[in-house]
Amino acid sequence: MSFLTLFIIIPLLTIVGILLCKNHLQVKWVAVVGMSLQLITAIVLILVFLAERRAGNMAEVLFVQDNIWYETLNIHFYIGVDGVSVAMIGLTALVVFAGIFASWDIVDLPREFFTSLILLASGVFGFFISLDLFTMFLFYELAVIPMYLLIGIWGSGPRHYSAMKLTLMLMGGSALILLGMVGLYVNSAPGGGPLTFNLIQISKIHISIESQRFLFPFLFVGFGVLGALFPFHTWSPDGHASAPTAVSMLHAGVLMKLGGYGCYRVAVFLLPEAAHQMGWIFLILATIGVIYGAFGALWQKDLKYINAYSSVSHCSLVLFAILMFNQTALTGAIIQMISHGIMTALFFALIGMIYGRTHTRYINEMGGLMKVMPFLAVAYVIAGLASLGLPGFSGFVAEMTIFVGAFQNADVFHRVCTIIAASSIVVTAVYILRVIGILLLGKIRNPAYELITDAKWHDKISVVALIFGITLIGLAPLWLSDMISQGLGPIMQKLLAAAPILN
Amino acid sequence: MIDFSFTALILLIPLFMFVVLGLFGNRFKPLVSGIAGTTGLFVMWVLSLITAYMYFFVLEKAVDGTFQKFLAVNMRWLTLTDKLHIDMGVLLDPISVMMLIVITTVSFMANLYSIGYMKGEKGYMRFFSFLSLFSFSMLGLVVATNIFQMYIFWELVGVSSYLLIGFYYTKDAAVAASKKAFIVTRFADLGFLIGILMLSYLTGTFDFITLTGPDSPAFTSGQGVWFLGLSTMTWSMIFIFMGGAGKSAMFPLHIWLPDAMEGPTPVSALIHAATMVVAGVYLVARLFPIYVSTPVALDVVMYVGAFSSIFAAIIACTQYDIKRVLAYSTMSQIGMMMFALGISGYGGHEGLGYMASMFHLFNHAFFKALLFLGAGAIIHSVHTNYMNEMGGLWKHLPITHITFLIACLAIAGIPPLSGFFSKDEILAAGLEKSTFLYLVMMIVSGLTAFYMFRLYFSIFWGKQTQYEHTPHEAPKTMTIPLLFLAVGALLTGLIPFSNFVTSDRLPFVAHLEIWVAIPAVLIALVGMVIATLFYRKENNLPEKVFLALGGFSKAAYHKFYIDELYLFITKKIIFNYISRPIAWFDRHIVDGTMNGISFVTNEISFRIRKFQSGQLQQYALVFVSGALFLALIFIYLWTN
Amino acid sequence: MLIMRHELLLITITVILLIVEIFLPNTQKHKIILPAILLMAAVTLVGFIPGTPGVLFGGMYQSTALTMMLKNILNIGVLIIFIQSVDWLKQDQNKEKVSEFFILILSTLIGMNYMISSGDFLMFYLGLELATIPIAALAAYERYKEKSAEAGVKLIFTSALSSGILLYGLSMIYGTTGTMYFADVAPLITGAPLQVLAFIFFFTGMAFKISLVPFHLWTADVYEGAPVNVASYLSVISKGAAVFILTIILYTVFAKIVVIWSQMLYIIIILTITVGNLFAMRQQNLKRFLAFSSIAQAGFILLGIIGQSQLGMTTAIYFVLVYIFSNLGAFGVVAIISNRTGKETINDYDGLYRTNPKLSLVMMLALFSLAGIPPLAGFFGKFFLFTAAGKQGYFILLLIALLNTIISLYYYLLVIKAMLLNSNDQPIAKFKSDCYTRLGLVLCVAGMAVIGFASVIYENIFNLSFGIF
Amino acid sequence: MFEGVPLQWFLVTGTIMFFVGIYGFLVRKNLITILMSIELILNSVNINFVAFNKILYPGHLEGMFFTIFVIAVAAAETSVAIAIIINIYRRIVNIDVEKMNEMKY
Repeated sequence: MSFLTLFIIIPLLTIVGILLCKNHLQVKWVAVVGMSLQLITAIVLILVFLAERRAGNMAEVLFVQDNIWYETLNIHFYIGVDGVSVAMIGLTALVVFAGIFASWDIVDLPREFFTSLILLASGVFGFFISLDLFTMFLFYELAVIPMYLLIGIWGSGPRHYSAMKLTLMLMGGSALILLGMVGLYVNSAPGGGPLTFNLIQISKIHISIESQRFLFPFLFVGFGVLGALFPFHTWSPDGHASAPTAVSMLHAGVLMKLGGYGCYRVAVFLLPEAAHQMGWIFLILATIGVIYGAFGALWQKDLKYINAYSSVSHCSLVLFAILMFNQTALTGAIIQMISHGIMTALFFALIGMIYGRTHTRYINEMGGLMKVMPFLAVAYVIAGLASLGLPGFSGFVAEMTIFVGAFQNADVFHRVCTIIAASSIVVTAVYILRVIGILLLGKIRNPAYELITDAKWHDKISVVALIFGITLIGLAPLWLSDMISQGLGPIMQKLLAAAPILN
Repeated sequence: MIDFSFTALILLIPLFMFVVLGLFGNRFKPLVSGIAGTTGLFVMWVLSLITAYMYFFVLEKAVDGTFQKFLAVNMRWLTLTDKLHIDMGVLLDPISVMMLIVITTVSFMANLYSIGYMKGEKGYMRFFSFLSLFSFSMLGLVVATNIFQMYIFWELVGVSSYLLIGFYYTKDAAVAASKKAFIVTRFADLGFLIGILMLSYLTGTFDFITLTGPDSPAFTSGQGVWFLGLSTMTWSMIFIFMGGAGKSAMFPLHIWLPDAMEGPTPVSALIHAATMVVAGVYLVARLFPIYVSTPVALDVVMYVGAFSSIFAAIIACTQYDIKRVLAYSTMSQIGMMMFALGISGYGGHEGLGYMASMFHLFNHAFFKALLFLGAGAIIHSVHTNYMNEMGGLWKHLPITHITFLIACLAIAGIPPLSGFFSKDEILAAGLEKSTFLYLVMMIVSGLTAFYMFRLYFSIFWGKQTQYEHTPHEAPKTMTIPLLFLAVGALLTGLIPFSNFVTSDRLPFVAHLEIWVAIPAVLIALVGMVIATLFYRKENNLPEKVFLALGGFSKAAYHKFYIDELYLFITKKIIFNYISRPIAWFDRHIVDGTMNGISFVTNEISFRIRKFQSGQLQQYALVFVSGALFLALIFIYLWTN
Repeated sequence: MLIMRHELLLITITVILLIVEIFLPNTQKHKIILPAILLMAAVTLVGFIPGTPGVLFGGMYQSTALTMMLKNILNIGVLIIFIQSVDWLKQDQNKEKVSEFFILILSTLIGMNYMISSGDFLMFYLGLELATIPIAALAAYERYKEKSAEAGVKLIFTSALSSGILLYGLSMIYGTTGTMYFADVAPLITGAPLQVLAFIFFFTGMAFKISLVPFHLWTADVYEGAPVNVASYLSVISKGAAVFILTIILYTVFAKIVVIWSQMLYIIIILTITVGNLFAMRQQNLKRFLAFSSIAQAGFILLGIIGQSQLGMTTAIYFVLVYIFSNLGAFGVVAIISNRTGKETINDYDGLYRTNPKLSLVMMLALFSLAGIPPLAGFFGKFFLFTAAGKQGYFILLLIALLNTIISLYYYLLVIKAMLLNSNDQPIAKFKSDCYTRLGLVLCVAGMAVIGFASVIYENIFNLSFGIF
Repeated sequence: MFEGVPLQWFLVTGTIMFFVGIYGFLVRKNLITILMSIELILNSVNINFVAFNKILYPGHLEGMFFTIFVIAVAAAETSVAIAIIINIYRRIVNIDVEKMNEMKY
């Protein structure tokens, strides 16, 4: 019984607790307690993991627990973590923790809200710890579905439309994933013997190139939909714009990472040859996405749209890095996921708080907020600087690792893609500073805003927690990047083994 | 071997000040935070002076008589590949130590000055915490042990400049200027980044000592022709120079510098005159051996430098905002430094240009900071930036007047003030390279003298302006820095610079080139005389000349319309013809496709509803025909 | 005699109910409800006692562990339906024909049981008819409603036609093989054109029961016209039974022409799923809605059958089990609401959550389970079906089916949207449902929640089922 | 008495009856006549069974039995159908099949 199961048990217990609650306040506090426990567990996990590694335990995955579930189908409840998933778990715990505080002001059906929020979180945790494709997929869908209710009930704007669109597109993605997973299962025992969903076992065997070529697009696109792969990203702007604060946070911060993680952990890891052969198609798409998202953000007026498009840009950068197939770039991809996760969560939290005070999200209706809400404004500036990749914040570490890694591919094609992608940092700077300039600086346009109050205590908690995360990674990235790049050992072996087969 | 690890403190003190003032600054009284920041910087200053002393005089030289180049502090920060890793540390060699002195001195002075200058401003402690942040980043930049650490602090410098320019964040002009400064330099930094990527890929290292060492991989690898007939290494060096040009406001990336004057004057003095803007020069100097190995790149540096120098000098003659005049003169002076680097060779007397450039950088820091602080004092007392609204201030502001005059003489290159010596070296080096560029530089120094004294006369003499409340001399905290820097401007020229800072760290004797010096001084004097005629007394000569030059002077007055060009490119092209179409495409094509799919599905489901007509017999018909249809297919399929 | 245990027990309680019915005065008819349910529960329980497999009537009737399990599954479903229909039966207009409901349902159930354990086409045919004709009467149960009568007509006539065609097919099978016993027919199936024709005619008969496209057109109308509980009975029990027997016959009797029927199923699956979904998208009346959704689900079930392997059969049966619980959950909610308020369209459900949170929660779970959303049983069912089909290499088919799941998710979400998202100025008033309904719904939810995680159920089914190879 | 009559004749007759029945089912409007055409279909089936049994497999009587059962079942079916038809006739004094389209789409 590995203590990883806590990551599923704690949320479920929290949900039970919430359902037993009498009034709104209790609900909130139960949620807070549960998620704080979750955060603590995550931190403990990171520390224990690092200790294990330092103690020289170089097993591919640690804290393994393997219970047989469906014997004849050979489906197991098989969980374990490597450096990458540990990092992602840490991210999730942090963002969920902040999200609870950010959604403190929910008045309509708070019980249902927090239940679905934590259900979503448990799905994400389960996804990251599971090493069996079946449970992985189960948790994946479990994480996606509550989105519909969260956006549909507590959202704003054209929330029904956005919720439906988001859910259907993501489910379309998961349909492709399911096809790919069944395909993997069917091909999982070329030498006879029982078929298996076990990710580690499948990674050990060699799947025939033909079936790889058939399955790779399904898996990559399937996860890519959630990873905002151009042109399947179009759910993201509407979804984010309509979602309530905490949901945008979790969604952009954590859920979109499921896509990138899946692309890396399932598509590329299990189908390396196909990845090598077909990677270039998706690399082009990802590169387009990076630039496209940035320019898209440049034109928007609505804060959430701006951030949604910048998320598209950053997440495409993740896919871009994954498709570079070398250790540095992959490490960068994972760091970028974490960094963007925290950063964009911070953004959405702040946007939510600002919206809650000014009741508009159109930047040119606001202005000079620095005067009236210094705390939020400064936090927003920090988030902005982090997002345009300023040293000292996580974004810089991630982007530089990605670019240096990507540049190690000697051929012109990858070089050009890298340079194009790198040029996005300028555009990012432009739109971030544009927003900061219009929104926070200058004079207060609307006299009504003179009376706005600054952040409340719960706002401050969530903001500070996230800023701490950004700066921690930004100032001392070494432990993180080492942890991650250790975790990337196996996939690198497969990719390197795959390369000569093709050349 | 002395342990220099205490140099780390030079970085950590301002960082500490930044954090403390930034987080808890608003708990203190404003004055307290100002004094705290200044004391911090004072300690830092003293430390760097000690460092310089120990480095140049106590530390024994290397076996070949060169100043040692070594890592005082170094620690792993991030591992990228097995070869490439980013370290944080302190690299000590002549130029970094020289820069330490420059930066700490100027920023200490600027801080001291600000205590008086910023009195009563809103966000006093914010200002001081930003100043500390800037000092931290700038120092980190100069002591960088590897090119990536340099890049990191490069960005930090950029952002602290952004924060300080936009200090008056309620002034739209300030906000716009800060944004412009950041974005333009950011664009340049993209070039820097690409250059770093290429360089690091070619050489497999970031480390300066390896890169610039005698057997650097940069000399051998990447020499093959890559693009436009230039080798990869050349291109990477050109890209890196792009970054330097951005920070140092070289043409055509200079447009942010004049606007940056929207910031508080001490900031302009510290960042946009003395320290940050010379980062580009420092970068080229830092990588000088590689530049020497790629002559084309070095020529680019030379021509860009020369052109920017004269370009800025011309504009400076036509501006009325005193800070803008100073800004353009800064640009012009930095152009000279770049030019000096560009013409320089490596080693011994070949490296005269290098030495001259560093020497000029050193001197320039003092007198330009002095000029800006003086201008600050003037603005502080008359509350205007425009020289045509001033005049006859000499009796109101005696100290400012004297120090300002000294600075003007120094920058004009009048012996025995500092500017004379370094400019002389530059011109001497230029003469060895090519006569044409030498002449250009002569014109520049003439123009320099002209516009500086135009400034001087129209501020302190010229017409007798009536001020609503009589201007008064600045407080002590402001005049002391002025005096100190004036002394600096008087004396620094006498330092035998070639004994300390040379391209190969090997001291050599550079003696005054008398045949270069005399014409230089003469042309400077000519410039001064003309300025005197024009502006000593109020008269209409300037207008005459201005009109006589017609279109040219008009263009110069409008800074040759570079800003307008940029505005056109960004606002018109990028926003309207790239960003907007993309946004449209996303909404209507990509999104439209998704909605279209759902629409089509709905439509189909609506069309086929008549199969469910509710007619029993129609159901039966479908039923039977379905059966027969299957029968047909499969019997057919089966039989063949 | 224990071999025929299930049937005999059912017959006994049917007879008991008949006798009791005779002696009950018209005003007292509703007193029969509780005993009927208890008897059914007892039968269901007894059914789980492991019995001895064996054959009767010279092989016309065969009982194996598999058939017993299938019958148990059906029993459970019927029991739940009984419990759910109490609220409806207690209404005035049904007062004096309460017992007919039980008797007719039970007789159809008997028919299905015989059909499942038939070893011979004659027995199969008898079971089929016995399972069909009373339902027509049930569909027309609410005499006072015109729709109900129309439903009865449509059902009885279409079923008559289909059984006629089926019989024609059987006659040709007889003609080509000279016997009606499954065991004897199987080896003699050679795939001669006449046999293919015969098979297709036979298949249409079954397709009618399972309501596969294009033999499905009666479904929606009958479901809409018939009382909700009868509709739910049609949609789960009779469909389930038909699936079971179809699977068995395909795997045993027609194993030799697997090539043909797998190709045929291929076409029919695509048709069924797509058409079912496309029609369901636009439905306003929830009964029609569920009718079309159940058509689509039937298409998914065939994915298991086309798997041809032990896995395939298992997944098909397993999915039917899951489907019974999910669909009954949905129908249960529709039933109670239409009984109490007479409202049956999706728009009426706007804002239901605000007034009746528990009911709409059950509805939501049921729909999610039908849509195959974890952690509900439906997810497992669908996933395994896909695995079975994928194992056989039908990836294109799988892709089409998967894309259809998106459409299905869309229309299930439409209902959920109505209940949870939409606001409504006069929503369905808050009402308190009786304990029977609650029990029924709780059973359904428990089933949906448990079946997925309790892998033992699946393993049992797997051990009992068989494949062609 | 049917000695020498070849099987084909019976089958042809049966087939014709079958399709006549189908045709009737599809085109006649009166529910009763539709019921009659169903009877035609079933009887064609009976003919097939009997003919097969008599000519091809005279050994044992499966076909015969089947026929008997079919007849019986048909009777039951018809009775239920007629009951429903009467029920409808009570309400709308009409048994035209085309009136039965209240529920559609």
